[in-house]
Amino acid sequence: MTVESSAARKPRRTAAGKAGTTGTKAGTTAGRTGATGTQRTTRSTARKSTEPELVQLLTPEGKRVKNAEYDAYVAGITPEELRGLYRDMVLTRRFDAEATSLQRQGELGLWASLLGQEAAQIGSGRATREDDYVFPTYREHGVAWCRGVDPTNLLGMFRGVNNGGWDPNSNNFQLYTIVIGSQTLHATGYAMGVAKDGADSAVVAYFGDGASSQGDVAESFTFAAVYNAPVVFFCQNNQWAISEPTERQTRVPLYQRAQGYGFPGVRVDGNDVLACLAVTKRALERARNGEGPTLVEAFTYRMGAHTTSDDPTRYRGDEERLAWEAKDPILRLRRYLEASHHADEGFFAELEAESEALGKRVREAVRAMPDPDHFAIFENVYADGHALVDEERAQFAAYQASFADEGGH
Amino acid sequence: MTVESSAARKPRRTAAGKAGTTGTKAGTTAGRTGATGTQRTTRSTARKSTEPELVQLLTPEGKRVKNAEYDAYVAGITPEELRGLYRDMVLTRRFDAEATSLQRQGELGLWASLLGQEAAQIGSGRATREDDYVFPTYREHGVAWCRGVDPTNLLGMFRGVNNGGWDPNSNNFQLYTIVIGSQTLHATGYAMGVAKDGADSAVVAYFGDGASSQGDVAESFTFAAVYNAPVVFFCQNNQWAISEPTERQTRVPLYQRAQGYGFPGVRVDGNDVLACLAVTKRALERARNGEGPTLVEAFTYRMGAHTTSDDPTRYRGDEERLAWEAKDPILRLRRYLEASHHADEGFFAELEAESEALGKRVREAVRAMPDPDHFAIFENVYADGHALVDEERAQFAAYQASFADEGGH
Amino acid sequence: MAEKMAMAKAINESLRRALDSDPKVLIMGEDVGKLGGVFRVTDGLQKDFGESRVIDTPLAESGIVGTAIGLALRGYRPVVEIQFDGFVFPAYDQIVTQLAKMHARSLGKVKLPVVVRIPYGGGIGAVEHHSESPEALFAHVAGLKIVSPSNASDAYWMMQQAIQSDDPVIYFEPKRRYWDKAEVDPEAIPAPLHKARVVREGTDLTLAAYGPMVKLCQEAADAAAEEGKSLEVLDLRSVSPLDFDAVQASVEKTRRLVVVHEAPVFFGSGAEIAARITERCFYHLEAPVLRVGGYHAPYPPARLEESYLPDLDRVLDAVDRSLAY
Amino acid sequence: MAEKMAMAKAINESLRRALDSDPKVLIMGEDVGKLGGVFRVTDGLQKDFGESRVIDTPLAESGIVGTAIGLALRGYRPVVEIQFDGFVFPAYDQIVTQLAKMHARSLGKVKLPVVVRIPYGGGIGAVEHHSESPEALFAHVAGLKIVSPSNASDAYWMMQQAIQSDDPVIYFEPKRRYWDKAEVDPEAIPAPLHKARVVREGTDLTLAAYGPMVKLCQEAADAAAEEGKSLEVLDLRSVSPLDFDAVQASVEKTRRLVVVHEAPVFFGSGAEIAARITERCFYHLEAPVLRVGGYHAPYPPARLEESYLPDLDRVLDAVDRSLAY
Ligand SMILES: Cc1ncc(C[n+]2csc(CCOP(=O)(O)OP(=O)(O)O)c2C)c(N)n1
Ligand SMILES: Cc1ncc(C[n+]2csc(CCOP(=O)(O)OP(=O)(O)O)c2C)c(N)n1
Ligand SMILES: [Mg+2]
Ligand SMILES: [Mg+2]
Repeated sequence: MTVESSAARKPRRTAAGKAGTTGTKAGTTAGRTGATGTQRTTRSTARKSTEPELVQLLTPEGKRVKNAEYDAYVAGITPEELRGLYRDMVLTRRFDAEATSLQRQGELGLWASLLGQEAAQIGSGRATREDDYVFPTYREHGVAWCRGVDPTNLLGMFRGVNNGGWDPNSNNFQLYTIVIGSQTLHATGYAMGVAKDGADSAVVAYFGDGASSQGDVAESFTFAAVYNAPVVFFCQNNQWAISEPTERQTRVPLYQRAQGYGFPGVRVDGNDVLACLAVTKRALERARNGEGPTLVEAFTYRMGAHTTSDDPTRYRGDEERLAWEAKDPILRLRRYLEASHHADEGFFAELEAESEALGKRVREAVRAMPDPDHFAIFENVYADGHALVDEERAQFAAYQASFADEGGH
Repeated sequence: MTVESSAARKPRRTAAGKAGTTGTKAGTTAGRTGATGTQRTTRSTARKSTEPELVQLLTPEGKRVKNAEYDAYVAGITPEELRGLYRDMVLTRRFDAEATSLQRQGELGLWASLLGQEAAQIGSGRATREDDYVFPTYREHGVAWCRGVDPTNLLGMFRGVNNGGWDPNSNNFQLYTIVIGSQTLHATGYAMGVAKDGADSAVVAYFGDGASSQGDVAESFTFAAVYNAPVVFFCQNNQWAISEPTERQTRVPLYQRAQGYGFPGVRVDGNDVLACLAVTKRALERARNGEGPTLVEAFTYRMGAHTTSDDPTRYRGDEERLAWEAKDPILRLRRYLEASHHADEGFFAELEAESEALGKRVREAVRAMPDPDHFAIFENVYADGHALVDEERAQFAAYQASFADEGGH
Repeated sequence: MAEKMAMAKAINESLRRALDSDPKVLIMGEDVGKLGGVFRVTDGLQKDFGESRVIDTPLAESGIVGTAIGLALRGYRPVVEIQFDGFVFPAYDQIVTQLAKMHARSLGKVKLPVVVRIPYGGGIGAVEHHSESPEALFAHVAGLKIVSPSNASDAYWMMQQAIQSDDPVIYFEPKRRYWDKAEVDPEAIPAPLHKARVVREGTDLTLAAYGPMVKLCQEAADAAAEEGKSLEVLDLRSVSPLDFDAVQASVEKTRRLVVVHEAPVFFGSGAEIAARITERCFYHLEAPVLRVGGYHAPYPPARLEESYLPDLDRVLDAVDRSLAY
Repeated sequence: MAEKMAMAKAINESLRRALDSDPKVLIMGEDVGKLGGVFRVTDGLQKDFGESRVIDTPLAESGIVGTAIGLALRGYRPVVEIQFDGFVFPAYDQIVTQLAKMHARSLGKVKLPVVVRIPYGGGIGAVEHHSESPEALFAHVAGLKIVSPSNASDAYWMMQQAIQSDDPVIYFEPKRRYWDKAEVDPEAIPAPLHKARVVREGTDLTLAAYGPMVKLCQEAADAAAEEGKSLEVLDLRSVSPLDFDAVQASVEKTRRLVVVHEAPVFFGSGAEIAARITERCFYHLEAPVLRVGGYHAPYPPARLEESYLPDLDRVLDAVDRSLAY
C-alpha cells in the first residue's frame, strides 16, 4: 500500500494535538525492537500501523475541525483574510494554468505546474513575514505570489531568456533552484546569519519528497540543529518525484526524519490552507523564539505532470488523481467560505474576472518578453570582472562584426 | 553538559529492554511539541532529560549485569571465547601501541590509534561471520584483527608504501577508507547485492561520530532503508572528530538518527566487549532475516590523539580521559575473567609473552617493508590499460635510463 | 540484420543485450524503471528484466554511484544513469575519490566495472543545468575512462564495450543526437573502444571532435568542400584515453588542426589536444591548433545557446583563420 | 613594519586583519576553532574573535560551502577551510553549481564573496587524499577565481584581496611551503591579485609556475645559470584568470616556455597555457611549449611521491629538451 492511497482513506484527524508530530525528547520514544528478529513487523505491516495522521483544520468537505494545538494560530483570522487566501489560491492556479498553456503554445520551453499544491504554498507563504527569507525549489509559484514577486518574472527561466529573473533581495525570495536539495543549505546558512545578527526573522526552505534523499538536505538538518538556526524546512510531499513514488525515498513518513536530528517534525494536510498556515506560523514562531528548526511535511499531491515534458500516464493511474481531486485545496476552502457565508457570489464573480485579467496580463507579458542580447552571455559571470571573459567578449564582438562587414557569411 | 560527561555519570542501565533503543513504529513515538513555542524545553534541558542509557552487560567494575533483550546473544559464550575476546583486545592494543611507537621512530608517517576502542571493535568484529563483509574507516585495526587480516598489512599505507595493502576479498574486509563517510554507501551497495544474491550474509559499515554529518552517510541510510539492505551501521562515537566534540555534529544521541529513516538504532556501551558483541549479533541477525538495517552507536572514547599528528592538549583536558580510563574496556573484562575464575595467571602471562612477540613481529615486518618500485606509480591505474599511462611509463623509463647513461645528471 | 535506429534506441538495445547476456548487469538511476528514463533510453527494460535488475533509486546521485561501487564489489556490473549532465556533481566525490581510485588503491585486487551514463550537451533549449559538457572535469582524473559516441552504431557498440570493460567508464551521451538515426548492426565487429575514426578524409585541415560536434564538423567539411577546401574529420570517440596517434597521423598529413567541442574552451579537451599535438607535430603544423567551444561563462539560457555553442559559421571561421596562416 | 614570517603565519595574520577590520568576515571549517586548524593557520582566531566569528562546523564539506553561500546571501564574507585538497569533492557540487553560478543566475543581483581555502599539493609524505592538486577541476568552471600564492608575502596580500573580492575565490595554499619564511609588510601596496610576476629575469627560456612550484623553478633557474643558461621565471599567482599577457610578453622575449605544476599534466593548467600561448606566439616559439607535472595516475603513496612530483632534474630535463629544438 502506498502512502498516498492510505492517506486517501482517512483524510480526517482524530486526536488533535499529537497527530503527526514528533518531538525531540528521546525519553518519550518508546518504540523499540523486540528481543528477537522474528518478532519484528515486516515492512508493509509496519507501514500500515505507522500511517500518521495529519494536522487538519478544514476537512475536504470544507468543515472546520478543532485542533487544540493549532487553533490558536488561526484564531484571529478574519473573513477578509480567508477570502484573501482563497483569492491567492485561485489566482495562483490561474497563473499556473496560463503558464501551462503558454508552454503548449511554444511561448515557454518548459513549465513545472504547482496544480494541487496551492494550499501548501499559499498557507505557508502567507505565514511568512516580510523580513523572513524564502528559499524555493522550481515549483513555488504560489509562495512567490505571497512574497509579492510579479508572476511574470517567474516565466523568464522557463521561456529561456534568463536563469532566474528577479532580484532575490527585493522580496526576500531566492531564485528558483533546480539542483535538488541545494537550497536547503543556503537557507540554513542564511538562518545562521539571521541568528548572528540577533534578528528575529526566520527562513523557510522548500523542498520535495524526492529531495529528502539528497545528502545536502540531511546536512542542512545537521547544521540547522547544531547551530539552532531559525529555519523551517517545508517539504511538500506531493507523492511523486517525477515517476518515483515517495516509497522510493523513504519507508517511514518524512516528517519523522527530523526527530533523528533533534528537532520536531509535523505532518500537515497539504491541501488544507488553514492547517498549512497554522503549522507554518507555529514553526516560524519557534524559529523566532530561538527554538531552532522545524520540519513540516505538507502531505499533498502533484495533480499534473512533473513538468510539461513529463507523461505521467506512463507511471500512475487515474484513480489516484481522482481520489485527490476530492480533496482539492481550493474547493474545500470555497465550501467553507460558502457555508460560513464569508463570501458571496459577487466575490467569486469578481475573482473570476480578476483571474482572467491576470491570465491576459501574463500572456501579454510573456509574448512581449524580448530575447536577451547575445552579449548577455558575458555579463555577470563575475562581479569584479575577469580578463578571459573580457577577451572572449571582444572576440565575440569582432566575430559578430565580421558578418555585418561581409553582409553575412 | 557534554554527552560524554553525562554518560560518565550513569554507566549502568536500568530498564533492560528499552534503554537506548528506538524502533521504527511511528505510532509509538509519543514525543510531541507543545501548543506554544514557549512551552518547549530549551536545548540544554532537553539534553539532560533525553540522555539515553546504554546497552551494557559488563559494568566498568567487571560485573555482569542482566539484560532481557541481549543476554540471549551471549548466553552460550564459553570461558575460552571470553578469554579469546580478552586476547583479541590485548593484542590489538599491543599492536596499536607498537604502531604508535614505530611512528615516533620514523618508521611510519602517521598512525591513527584505536586506543580505548578495543571493545567496540573486537565485540562487533567477533560478531561477524566469515561470509559477512566489513567496510572500515582508517581506525578499525581491531576489526581487521577479527577478520584475520595480518596486522602488518595495515601498516603499509601509514608507512607510505601503498594506499591499502591487502586484498579486500581475502578476508571480506574492505580497504581503509579515508574520505569520511564514503564507505557507508559502498557497504549499502554491497548489501543490496547480497540481498539480490539471496545470500544470508550481512555487511557492517563502520564510521565515526564526525562522519555522521556527511551527506553520504545519510544517503546510505536512505538506500539501506528503501531497499531493506542487510547492513549494520556501526558508529563508534568516540566523542571526538579530531578537535570537535560530538555536540558539533548532533544535538541528540546519534543512535536516534536511524529512527527518522525507518530502522532501529541502539546505543551500546562501546567499552563493553560483551555488549558490543551481543548488540552487533542481534543487528546482524536482523539483517540476515531480511529485516534490514540497524544503526549501532557504540559509545566509547578515543583515549589517544586523533592521529600521531594531532595534539589533543589543545582542545581537551585530562579529567575527561581519566574518567574514561576508569571504564577501560580491557580492564573490565579482566576483572570479570578474574572474578569468575575464567582465566588464571598463566593465561595472562602467556598473553603477555604473545603480545611481546606480536610487537616484535610487527616491528621487524615494518622495518623489512621494502619501498615500492618507482614504476608502481603506473601500475593498476586501470584494469584494462590506458594508452596515456603506457606512454608516460615509457617516458619515465627513458628518463630514468638517461641517468644511468650519464651516470647521474 | 542491420537496422536503422535512433541513438537513444540503440543505447536501449545495447543495454537490453547486456542485461540479457550477463545476469550481473544492472541498470540504476532516477526514473529509469517504469518511466524508462526522461529520454526513454531505458524504456521497457524494467518491464522485461524486473525491478531487481532495473532499479529506480532514491534521488541522490552520490548514493547512486556509491551503492553502484558496492554492487560492483559484490560482482555486479552496474550501469548507472545520471539524469542530466548538471546533476553529476553531487556524485563527483564518489566518482573521483572512490570509483576512479579503488583499483589502484587495492593494488589491482578490486575491479569496478561501473558505467556512468550521462546525457550531456546543449542544443535542446533546456533550463539551467541541463545542457552542460563536463567531460574535462573527468578526463583530468586518472582511473576513469571517458567516451562519447557520435552516432547510433557507435552508441550501441561503445555501450557494449563500456559494460564489458573492467574499468569505470563515463559514457557521455550527446542528448541532442538521441533522435538521429543510423544503421546498427548487432553482428558487426566493432572498432576498439578508445580509437578515433576518420569519418571523412581530407588534405587541407583536420577537424577533431567527439559526441555532438562530429555531425557539425561533417557539415562544416561539406560546406568547406563547396569552397574547394578539403577537410579531414576525425571522430575522437574517446576522451580518456585520447587517441593522439590518430590525431597526429592526420595532422602530419593536413598540417592544420581545429578542435571543436561544446564545453568551454578554457581548460577544455581542446587545450590538451592542442598542447600534445603541438608537441608531437611541432615541425608539421603550419598554424597553431585552434579551438572552437563554449565561452568562459555558465551555460546560458536557452534563447542564447545558439550564440554560445559552436555552429557551422564558428567552425568555418576557425578553419579560415587556420588556413590564413 | 615588515616582518619575516612563515606562510602559514602570514595567512593567519591576514585572516586576523580581515576579522578585525570587517565584522562580516567569518572563518568556517572543521577544527578551525580551538585547534586552529590542522596546520594552525587559524590558530588563536577563535580565542580572540569568538565562536560566532570563527566557527567549527560539522564534518560535511557540502554543508560548509552551502551554508557559507547562505551566510554570504545574508551579507557575510565567509572564509571557509577545506581541511585537505582531497576532501573538497563532497563540496564540489555546491561550488560548481551554486557558488560559481549564482551571480550570473541572478543577473548580477547576488554577490557571493566567499573564499574557499584549500591546502593543496604534495611533498609532505602524507597518506592518500592529502597531497592532490585539483586546481584544473575548478579553473574550467566559469564564475570562480583561482589563485595560489608561492610565498608568505603574496599569501598575506592575496588573502586580503580574495576576501575583498566580490567573487568567489578558491585560494590554494601550497602546504609544503607553509613553513617557508619571507618578509611580509602589512603596509605595502600589493600587486593586483590576478597578475603574474616575473620573479627572475632571463633570456633563453621561460619557466611558468604557481604555488609550490615557483620555488622549484627558481632553483632550476639557479642550476641552469651555472650551466650558462638564462631562464626567466614567472610566478603566475592566479590560475583563473590566467595572466596570458605576462606569459606572452615573456615568451616573445625568450621564445621558449616550460610550464611546471604538481597536478597531472593531462588536462592540467599546462595544457591551457600551452594551447593559448602557442596561438598567441606561434611565430615566436622555437620549441613547443613543454609541460612538467604529475602523471596520469592517482597521487602515489608517500614513498613514491618523489618520483611523481616535478623535481629539479625533471624541470632541467624539460629545459634541455626545449633548448634542443
Ligand atoms: C541533483 C538533481 N538530480 C536530478 C534532478 C532532476 N529532477 C528534477 S525534479 C526531480 C524530481 C524532484 O522530486 P521532488 O523533490 O519530490 O519535487 P517535485 O518535483 O515533486 O516538486 C528530478 C529527479 C535535479 N534537478 N537535480
Ligand atoms: C571528507 C573528509 N573531510 C575531512 C577529512 C579529515 N578528517 C580525517 S578524520 C576526521 C575526523 C573524523 O571523525 P570521526 O568520524 O568521529 O572518526 P574518528 O577519527 O573519531 O574515528 C577528519 C575531519 C576526511 N578524511 N574526509
Ligand atoms: Mg515530489
Ligand atoms: Mg570520532
